[in-house]
Amino acid sequence: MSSEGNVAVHVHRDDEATKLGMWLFLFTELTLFGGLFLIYAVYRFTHQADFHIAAQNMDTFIGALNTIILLTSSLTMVLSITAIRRGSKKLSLLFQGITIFFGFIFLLNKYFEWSHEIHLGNFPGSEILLSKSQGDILFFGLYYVMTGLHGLHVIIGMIVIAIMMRFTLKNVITRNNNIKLEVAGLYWHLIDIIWIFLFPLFYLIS
Amino acid sequence: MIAQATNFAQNVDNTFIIIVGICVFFLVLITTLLITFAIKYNKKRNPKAVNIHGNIKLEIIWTIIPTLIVLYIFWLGWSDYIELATPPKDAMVINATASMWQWKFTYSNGKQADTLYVPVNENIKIKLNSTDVSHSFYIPAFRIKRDAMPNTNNSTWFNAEKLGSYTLFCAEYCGLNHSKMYTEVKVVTKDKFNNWLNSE
Amino acid sequence: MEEKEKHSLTNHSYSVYIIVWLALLTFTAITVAVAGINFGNATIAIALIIASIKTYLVLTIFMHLKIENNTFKVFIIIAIFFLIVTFVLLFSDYSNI
Amino acid sequence: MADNSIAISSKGHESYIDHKGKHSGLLGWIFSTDHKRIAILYLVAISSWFLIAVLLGFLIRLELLTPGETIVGAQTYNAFFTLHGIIMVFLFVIPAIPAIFGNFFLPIMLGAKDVAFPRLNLFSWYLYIIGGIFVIIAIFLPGGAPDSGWTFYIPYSIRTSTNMIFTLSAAFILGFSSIVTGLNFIVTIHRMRAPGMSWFRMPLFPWALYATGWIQVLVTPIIGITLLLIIVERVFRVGLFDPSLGGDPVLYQHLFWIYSHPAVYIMAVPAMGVITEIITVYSHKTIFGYKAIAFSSLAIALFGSLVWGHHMFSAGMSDTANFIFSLLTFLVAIPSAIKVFNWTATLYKGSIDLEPPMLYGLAFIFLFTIGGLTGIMLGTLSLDIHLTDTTFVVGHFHYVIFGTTGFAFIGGLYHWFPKMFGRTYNKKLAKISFWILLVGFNILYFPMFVMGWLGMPRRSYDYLPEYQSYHVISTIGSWILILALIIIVYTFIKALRSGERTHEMNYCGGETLEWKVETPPTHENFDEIPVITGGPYDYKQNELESEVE
Repeated sequence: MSSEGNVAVHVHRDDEATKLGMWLFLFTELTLFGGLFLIYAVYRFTHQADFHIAAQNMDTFIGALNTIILLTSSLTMVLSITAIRRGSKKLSLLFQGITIFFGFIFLLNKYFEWSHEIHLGNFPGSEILLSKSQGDILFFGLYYVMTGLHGLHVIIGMIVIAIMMRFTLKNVITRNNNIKLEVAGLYWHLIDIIWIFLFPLFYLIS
Repeated sequence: MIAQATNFAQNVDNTFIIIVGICVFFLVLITTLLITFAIKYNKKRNPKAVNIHGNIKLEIIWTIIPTLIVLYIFWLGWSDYIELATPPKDAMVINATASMWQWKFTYSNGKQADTLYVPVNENIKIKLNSTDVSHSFYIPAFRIKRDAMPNTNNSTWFNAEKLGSYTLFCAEYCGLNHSKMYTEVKVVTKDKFNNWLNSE
Repeated sequence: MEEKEKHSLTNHSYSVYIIVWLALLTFTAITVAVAGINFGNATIAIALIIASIKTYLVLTIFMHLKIENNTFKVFIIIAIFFLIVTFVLLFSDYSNI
Repeated sequence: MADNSIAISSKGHESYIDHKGKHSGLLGWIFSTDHKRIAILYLVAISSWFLIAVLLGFLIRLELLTPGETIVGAQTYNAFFTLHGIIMVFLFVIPAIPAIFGNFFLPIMLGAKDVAFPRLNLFSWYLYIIGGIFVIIAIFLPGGAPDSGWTFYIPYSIRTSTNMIFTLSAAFILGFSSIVTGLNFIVTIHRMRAPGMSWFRMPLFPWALYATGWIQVLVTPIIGITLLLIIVERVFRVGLFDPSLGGDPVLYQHLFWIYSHPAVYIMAVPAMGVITEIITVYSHKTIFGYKAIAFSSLAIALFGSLVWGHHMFSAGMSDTANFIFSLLTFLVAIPSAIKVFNWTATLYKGSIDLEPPMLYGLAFIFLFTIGGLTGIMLGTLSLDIHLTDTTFVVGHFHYVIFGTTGFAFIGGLYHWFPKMFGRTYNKKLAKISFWILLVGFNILYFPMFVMGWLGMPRRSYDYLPEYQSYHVISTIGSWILILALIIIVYTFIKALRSGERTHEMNYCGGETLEWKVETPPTHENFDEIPVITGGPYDYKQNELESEVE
């Protein structure tokens, strides 16, 4: 590692440093969600039966659909990087656009899902929820917080990719200088990874 | 000096004395070395420093010795603690309920009191509960402390060996009158206790 | 071997990513299918193992970890190790051994 | 570093203070991405908060002079100690050394022109300022200043009607600022070391910052999410921790301490780094056991992240957890002990110059030893049951935090002040104030150990008369300490305004790279990036002279 450290001094642009910085940032996201997963794990352990019952409210189909949507968006994200590296700016832009579109569809699904639950009265502070068991209250508390925070990240990711599209258009991101798109991609994939864990924990335990 | 009203308190104090002894030894050692070196190798007396990069043997010694000492201390603490953590089966149970900012003790026959009356030389188990925020049941003379929280089942136990009256604090900050949330433990003879328990 | 892979990835073939994507979809299908079968306590473990495999694929291929140098790999190991140890220590309080 | 032939600086260049950038005047500072200017920005902001928190501490002690009401009521007192804790922890101790000395000297010590992400660096200062503004809002908003204690324990922090949301947001934002600094330093250390500077040719202060950076990056988000959840819980009544909704208050404590215990090492490890530099420079000899000190920083960071449970021995954890956390706690004592022994051994056969920074260095070792040894008592399960939540703990962490970070901060400031500002300070005044500070410090905090052993609960507005004599001694100590701090502040302000100008590059005989750049450093530190050919503490002249002998 030490020998590589020296390159930085001479090259003005240090892609390696940018990537390291991004990865460290991803770790902060990882432990941010990690805290929530810790809470989830403990409550699931102490309220097993309640969690099973509460999870029956979740629609596995929508969950699985959203998983597929996010996985596919991850694919288009990485393809956009490949495209720009191959030199086809238009294709890269197309893939970035599709990624944002999938993000949007994901959120739309999420919106319908949330409204459905809220319609059923399973929302924080509602009398219906408060009359249920403690495990139910905790399950839905975690459900809203975790998917909500995740959704927030999807929105941020979409904004980031939109900025990347602009950069691509303006030739800030080019065939030989695409580190910005690359780290934006890392962020998008992390969102995907978090969903990969959220999906079984909320939809598949009933 | 603080009262030792239980057998457990004596164990804790013995451990404390041993650890204080070890700590004072190291503190005196380090301080003496610091002062001696600062004087002996002062710039005026010793204008030329000698580079010493390290000494593996010394490094190993001062890694291993502290390791052994701290493991010993750990064991002292653990063996006392495990005694405190396992209340005897035959212990008499008293429920202690904490709320902002007072203690309430409920006995098996339903009698309630603000002051904790306990018979001498008897195993007492205190079941802790709170109606609002976190509190902590703390009797310095018994060297015991346990948090009282809503929605949790904490308990502690003791066997008071000396008659008398001791302070019982709330040790966990609980708001405006936290500092006023103290009462007394009255250790009385068995007869007196029974009279009190069955009075009214 | 690794040099070759690096070459193929930096040479920007689309096919590797599409294959991985298909694999990810397959694992999703498996995890949904398996969830219907009752394995008792093992259900959650199976789901988490599948999720971990999917994560591994995303990390190594989509996030290009496979062709990064060791610093990145050490970094990830540190972060994941930290998270796992935290889980274990926290559960020392909740599982009554 | 040993290679002095490299022309690192050429006289006559304008310093970073006089450097003309895009903006001039104040804007040239608050929009500057120069790591040194950012360090000065932090210095101003952090010192101001420090003085505010000191004032609060002074008022707390004054209130405790007599039982019952002395100067303020209980609610005000509770707000005082809450704010004292929040400001000291989040706005002073955690950022102090990394953000000021780390920012200023890390790139220079590595032979770099700046940190890896200069704009991010400035951004983190703005986050710090915004966090500070949130604290101010929380104090003055109508709901009343926060009174939950800096630990925000559930359920009290959900029930209290005071301005918790702003307070929690402040801590959240400040945590983010700390993460950004840590992230920046890790990447800087990986990528920006000068040619030839292998990991083991890196000075020990960067080593300490590296270990700290990892703790900051990995654990800070956990407190971030935890505090965010309290906000969510307060605003939306989401059931997460609140026992009335089925939550587990002990789980909150776990999550809180998963961050807040390692936070102690975010505070202490950089301070140890500063002290290591001071000890070797003023002994004029190489550090004893370079690798042992470097690795012990990493070991402290590692073990320190695994011992949070020792704050909760009386909270009702399982016996298994108590066993594990107590055992791990003792393991942290080992690398700490190694450091103390190595520092002491460095003094041996040195040529010790008792300049003000060195006095702080020696006092640091003494105070840290007391703090560490009382920490051993608190790690001992049976003793902790008795001592936790008493003033013993208060005494312990003031020895550990004020005695290390506080002393390293003041000592480091004396050490590097002429380098940073190109002005000298009054050494006599610095020495006098040091001794007053040391005496005041011990009179202030030592009685807390005795009181704590006798059962005096902490965070108590009122107390039983039997504890009064100790409180009186402690309060008198606080007056002495305040006197020393006033002299110290006066010394620095006087030095800034009318201290003698100096351009001496190496006024204390140090060997690391900051002593090979101009005083004060130029805008980009180095005209030409140095090539490193030896260890950081080679002190060649010692070896040459001993050969002549």
